Amino acid sequence: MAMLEVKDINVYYGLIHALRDVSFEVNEGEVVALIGANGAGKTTTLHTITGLLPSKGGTVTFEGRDITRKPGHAIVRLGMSHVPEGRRVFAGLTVAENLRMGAYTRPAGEIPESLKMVYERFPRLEERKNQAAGTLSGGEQQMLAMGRALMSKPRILLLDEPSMGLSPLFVGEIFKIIEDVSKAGTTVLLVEQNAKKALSIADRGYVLETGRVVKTGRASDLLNDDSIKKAYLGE
Amino acid sequence: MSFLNHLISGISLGSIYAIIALGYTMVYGIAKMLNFAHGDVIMVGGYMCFCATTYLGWPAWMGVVLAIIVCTVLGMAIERLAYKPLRAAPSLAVLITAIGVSYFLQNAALLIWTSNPKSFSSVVTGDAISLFGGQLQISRVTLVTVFACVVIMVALMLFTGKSKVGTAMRAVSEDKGAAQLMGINVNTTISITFAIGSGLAAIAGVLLCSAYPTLMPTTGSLPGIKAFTAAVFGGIGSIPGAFVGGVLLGIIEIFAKAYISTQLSDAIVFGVLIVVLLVKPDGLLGKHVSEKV
Amino acid sequence: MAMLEVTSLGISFGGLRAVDELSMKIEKGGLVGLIGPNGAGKTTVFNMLTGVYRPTDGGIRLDGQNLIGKKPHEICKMGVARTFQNIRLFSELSVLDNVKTGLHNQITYSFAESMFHLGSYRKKEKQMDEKAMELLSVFGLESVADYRAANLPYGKQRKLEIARALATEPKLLLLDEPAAGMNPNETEELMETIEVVRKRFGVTVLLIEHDMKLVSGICEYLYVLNFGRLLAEGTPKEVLSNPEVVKAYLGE
Amino acid sequence: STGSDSADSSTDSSASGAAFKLGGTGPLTGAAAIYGNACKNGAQIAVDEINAEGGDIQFELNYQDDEGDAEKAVNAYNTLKDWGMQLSLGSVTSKPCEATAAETYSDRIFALTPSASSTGTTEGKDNMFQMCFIDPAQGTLAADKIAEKKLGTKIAIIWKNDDVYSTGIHDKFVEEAKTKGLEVVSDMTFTDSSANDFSVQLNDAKSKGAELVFLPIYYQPASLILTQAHDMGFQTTFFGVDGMDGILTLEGFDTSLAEGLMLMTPFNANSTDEKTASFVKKYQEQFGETPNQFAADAYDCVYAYKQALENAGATPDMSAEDLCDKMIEQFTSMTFDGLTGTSATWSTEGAVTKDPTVAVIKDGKYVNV
Amino acid sequence: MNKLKSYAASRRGRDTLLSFGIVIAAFIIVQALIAGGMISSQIKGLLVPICAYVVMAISLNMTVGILGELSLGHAGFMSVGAFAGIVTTTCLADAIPLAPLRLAVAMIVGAAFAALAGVIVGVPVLRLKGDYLAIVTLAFGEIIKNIVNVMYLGRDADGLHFSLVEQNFQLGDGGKMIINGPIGVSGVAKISTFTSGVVLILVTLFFVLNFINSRTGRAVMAVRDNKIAADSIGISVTHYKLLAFVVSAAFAGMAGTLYAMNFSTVTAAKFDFNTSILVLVFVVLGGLGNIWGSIIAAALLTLLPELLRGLSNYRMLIYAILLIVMMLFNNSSLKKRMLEKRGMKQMEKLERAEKSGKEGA
Ligand SMILES: Nc1ncnc2c1ncn2[C@@H]1O[C@H](COP(=O)(O)OP(=O)(O)OP(=O)(O)O)[C@@H](O)[C@H]1O
Ligand SMILES: Nc1ncnc2c1ncn2[C@@H]1O[C@H](COP(=O)(O)OP(=O)(O)OP(=O)(O)O)[C@@H](O)[C@H]1O
Ligand SMILES: [Mg+2]
Ligand SMILES: [Mg+2]
Repeated sequence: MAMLEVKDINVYYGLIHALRDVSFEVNEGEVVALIGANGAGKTTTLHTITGLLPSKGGTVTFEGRDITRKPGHAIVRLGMSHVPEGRRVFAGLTVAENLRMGAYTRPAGEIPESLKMVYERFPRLEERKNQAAGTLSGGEQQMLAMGRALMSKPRILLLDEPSMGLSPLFVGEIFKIIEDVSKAGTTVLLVEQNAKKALSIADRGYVLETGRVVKTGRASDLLNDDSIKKAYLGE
Repeated sequence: MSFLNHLISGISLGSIYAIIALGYTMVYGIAKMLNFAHGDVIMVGGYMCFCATTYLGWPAWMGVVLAIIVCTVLGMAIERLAYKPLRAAPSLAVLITAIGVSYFLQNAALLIWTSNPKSFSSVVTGDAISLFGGQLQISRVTLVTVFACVVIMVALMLFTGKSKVGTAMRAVSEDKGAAQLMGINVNTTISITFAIGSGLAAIAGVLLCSAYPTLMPTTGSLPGIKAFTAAVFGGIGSIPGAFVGGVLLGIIEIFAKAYISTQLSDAIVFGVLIVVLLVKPDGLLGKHVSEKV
Repeated sequence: MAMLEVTSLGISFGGLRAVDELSMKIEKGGLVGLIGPNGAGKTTVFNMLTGVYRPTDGGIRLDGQNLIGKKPHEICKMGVARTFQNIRLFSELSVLDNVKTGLHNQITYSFAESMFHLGSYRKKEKQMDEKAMELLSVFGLESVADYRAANLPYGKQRKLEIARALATEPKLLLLDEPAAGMNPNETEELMETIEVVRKRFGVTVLLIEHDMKLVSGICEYLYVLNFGRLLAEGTPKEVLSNPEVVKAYLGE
Repeated sequence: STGSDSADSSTDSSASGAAFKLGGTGPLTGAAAIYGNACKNGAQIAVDEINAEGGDIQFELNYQDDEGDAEKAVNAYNTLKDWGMQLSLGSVTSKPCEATAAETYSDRIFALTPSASSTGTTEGKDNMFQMCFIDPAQGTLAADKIAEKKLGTKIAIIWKNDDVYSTGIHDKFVEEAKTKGLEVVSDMTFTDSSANDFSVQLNDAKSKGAELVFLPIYYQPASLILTQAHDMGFQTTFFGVDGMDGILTLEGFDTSLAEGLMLMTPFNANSTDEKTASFVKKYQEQFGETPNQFAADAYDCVYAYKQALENAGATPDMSAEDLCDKMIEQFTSMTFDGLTGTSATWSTEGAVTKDPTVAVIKDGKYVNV
Repeated sequence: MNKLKSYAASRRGRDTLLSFGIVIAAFIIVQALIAGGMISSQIKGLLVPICAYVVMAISLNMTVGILGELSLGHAGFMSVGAFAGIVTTTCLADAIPLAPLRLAVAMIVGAAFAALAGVIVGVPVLRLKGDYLAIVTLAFGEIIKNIVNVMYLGRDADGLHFSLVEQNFQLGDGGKMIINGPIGVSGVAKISTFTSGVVLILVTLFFVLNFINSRTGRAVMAVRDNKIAADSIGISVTHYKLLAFVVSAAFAGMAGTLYAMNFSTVTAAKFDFNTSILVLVFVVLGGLGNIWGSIIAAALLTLLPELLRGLSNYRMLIYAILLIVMMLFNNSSLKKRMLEKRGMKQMEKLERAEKSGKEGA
């Protein structure tokens, strides 16, 4: 059985029907990419999974448990971590405090080790550990958001455009980190505009169009799919 | 000597403002709402202690404990029933609801305890301390209040700064959605905030009524507004700011009356407040959060 | 004479030297890129150009006029408009009204006319509507003109911000990561749009971007910042093959 | 408690329809609720007594909440008008009463207020009468008594400068004090928003060597002043006005603090006078507390109405306007004995003349001076 | 494209029409009821205060809803308008015997003084943000109250006499104290009428709606939504903040004049924090930025405690509970769902209209 199973979810913003019967699944250990144009509903999907938005009908199952109506914090405690769109770092807290917040659900004893791990991956964060997160540059904040999510040692990681605003050097870096994390056993659901890169590290992919899943398949197949090439890969 | 006398009066009055302001600032700092019902929770605390000591004949400390328990429960109940459903609403909606709660508490108190004022017997007994052969008098309530203020202030600072729940509170105040993504139970955190704030209100109520011993259904509202002013003066959301703001406001009020004019003292106090805020737009100890562009 | 002249510009935040000794020149009609690693100080440069931050030292001149010490709205009136890295729309206003607000100093009528809806009110409002719709159509946003701006998806919000900035009829347009959050196709489209805009409205463009396809595709000249200092400058070809730039910024 | 019966309890008389409709407004909620409820309760007792007697004169009483606010008072008054009020008890506090007095004047409904004491209440209105002394009268009287009894020549005053009542008495007192050779050494105020701490005022009085502190204020802030004066060891004579009445019944108040306090009150709940004793007893039974001067004034108002109506031979079927003329005639000519003073008469301006008494508190009781 | 635009425009137009329509319809109905003798004195007495509060609510909505700044001292401007208006009418009693005209002049004077107060407060204070601004407006309201409380103003043959703190002038024969310190104002000639109140509402509506639907209004709303962005497109944040604040103060001043001229007596204490809060309640309950919501909320909430009189001692308690319940309902999912349903229908209608339009073409 799949680790995360999304079935027929429907989400409305007032009158706007943003997701229509969206279904997909993520198996343990996989990297699954969710791609689609602006406004396709990718962010909405992630928000619905982690309980920030309610779904009308449909179910979300995580490791066999129905989490559709569970409050967000309880879902996170099950081992899910979400790097939200727009980073959402705690602007008034320092970098180090932000990272500690990431490990909120974990025993205090394990925090120093995780901190070390994050600082190793993002040396810039260590340099700035006492700076208020709100004054970081856009890219630095993106690193912080990623680092914060890693602090919780999630079993599944939901990433909403993690490469946005990062320098080319760092985009490569981030995708390496995602691969590392995945190799270390974390399942990843990845939303990316950089579909080429995303599909190149993913096992499978889903394509969203105006709130519907329109295509799915192995990542390598999608990479070679003509219509996808045309629509999302810019070739 | 009269200067010192006034200073001491100012500190007595100010420490009362400060202790109320601490509760205000605590709730504001975390829940980002101006809880205008805070003053009325104070009033309830005063009545609880009064009933316990006068009607039930309990010793003062038990009265204080009862007040704290009742107010804590009351604060959490108010939060649960009146504020929680508005979590997603604009903050002004919560402000108005808080005003509704304030009206409610005042009028409920009026029905329960009638409009007749009660004279509160101080929970702090003992004669004032006199210095300089009786020329300077410091009442024990003042000493207890200042002491309580400092203890509470330090405890709150340690709690919000260092403890896990405390940091969670700060995260919640910054971004509820993101806090939830960290696994923080936002509702519980806010409940705890209200519990602490209301418990503080009970202590403030007992001390307020000990220092100025009359108790009416409207007892809490004006000190509440003054304390709110004090909290802003010191930098709202800042815990040491509430303390400093409260004490300074008390001193300014007394000095305005003593050295300028009792008739214009309200205008002077608020005038000073405005001038200070113009010079320091984030209050005396408020953190300047410049928005990164 | 260059249109924008920046001379040894610098700023510090506490102990942090965010930008140091930066000099740049941009000719009229140019399309110039500002690139560099995260935290290099690019956005900070924009903030100084638009008066949001006051530089600690150095000078900025636009067509010979000094910009230092001017307020952001004054600088805008002098012909500099910008977009923001973290989008800043008027979230409660409709998409159309966002652009009309951008026309604030372009099509004007007096306060009295506002209050009485007399005089040229109707005519001017109509002009504004037309102008705004025209700008929206450049970005393919005319179908969402009536939406609340906050309800647009990320990519459309970015476009709307550019449309709003253009409405102020700038001489110099500053774009902070315009392609962030867009997929390659949309980026392609954006590149075309920028070109169109440049021709049609005759603006000079300075943009920050991490998308190398966009940068090398449309920029005529590049400045590279690293730790607040100028690391390199030149045509995209030169710069992007500069080993130092590769090491600090591009990788591989 | 006072809350036991409803605010607009329209006490049905035995012979329903044959009763005079008597209405009044007062603060039944809010900060001034003590005064409103006292008046309402006092009037209620009088109405119940009169109705129980079963004489020709029967009343139906209706008290409406005005929250101590002029605007709300007019609303409350209009409610009473819709109800068919024939005779009015005005309002309890001064500013609201000034507002309703303007209405009763133009509607030609006679009004007798138990406690609204400002001059503005009656000024220019021929059908507005007061049961209490007007403020300036109290100011004059206080200065006269202090001089006459030689209570001290250096006077300090603490008054409330956002209150009509307090200001009215204060202004006249200062004027009169000059002519009586009293020296006001300290003249200080407070307002609603600074009604907790009186250390500055007391320190000033103390340092200027005041022999007497005049308190033209109500008893609730006065109790705080007495407590604080005690705490700072300031021993002097305090002299209050009729608003001071009630201080001894303040629940939980250490009455020893009020020892030696002098006040001008027309009403003494400790009085052994039979009428007073019976009133106090009834009040305590019904409302669980000792009545103050407000309650007594309201009680008197109802009896004064009874007397006037009897004298005039008025019947409940008369219109308010007819009653108004009759009442003006009666009140300007009759003499009334009540709980708050004997042989009370009224001037054509509506002000009452009755014996003021100065009492001093000894062993927790009023003793006439 | 044109359709969308016309849709937006027509919606805006409809809101405007709706606001005017409500007021005029209410006026006609009430007048008819009065003519038919079907309205109680209680309601009749409430008409002018309701009008004053409606204007207050509309004007505060400009500050809170349109400008987006929390003001807790709006009653201070009402106070300035009230006392300025009283002084004006008293002085002009002989010069302008026609009451409505005198009232109109008084309102203009009241508005001018309130606007002046708005400038005095606004210039330094509007630099502050959020809750700091709120506390300063609260402070300002208290200062005005305190100052009016110690203000003495009288008039005799020599003209106006004025002093603060102590009355240091003696009036000549036939002189009259207009503002007498804490005693306030007594014996005001009541010249406000329901009709004048409704006219004031209509005037206010006209200007405020015009303001919102103009370049100036858009600039103010832009400042509200994002100051930094507004600044970046050439809108002077302080200028537009101040403008909106002063306009709002001016209308509060007019409301103050209307209010004061309806009672024979006025004191400064009336215009305290509680009154400011009361008006804020109207605004928030009616919906921020929603003008006709303000109108309805102000009217309803002024009526409500009066209609609850039958509950006697429980009146204010019930009022408090109703207030809370209304706020909760206003933001509840229940209401949202109701609105959605309605919106859905409108949307469908629009779609259908569009479709048939296309087919027709
Ligand atoms: N708060 C909101 N209110 C109303 N509509 C919204 C809201 N947020 C998103 N939408 C709408 O829902 C749809 C899906 O948006 P979503 O943000 O999920 O897209 P996305 O795929 O993440 O796009 P992007 O790549 O631009 O981030 C869009 O049409 C958008 O306009
Ligand atoms: N207001 C501020 N206070 C303190 N530090 C600041 C402030 N603004 C910027 N900084 C720091 O200055 C440096 C430059 O920031 P800037 O935003 O200009 O970077 P950037 O080049 O735009 O990076 P990115 O590509 O990630 O957006 C960063 O390290 C940032 O932390
Ligand atoms: Mg998205
Ligand atoms: Mg940047």
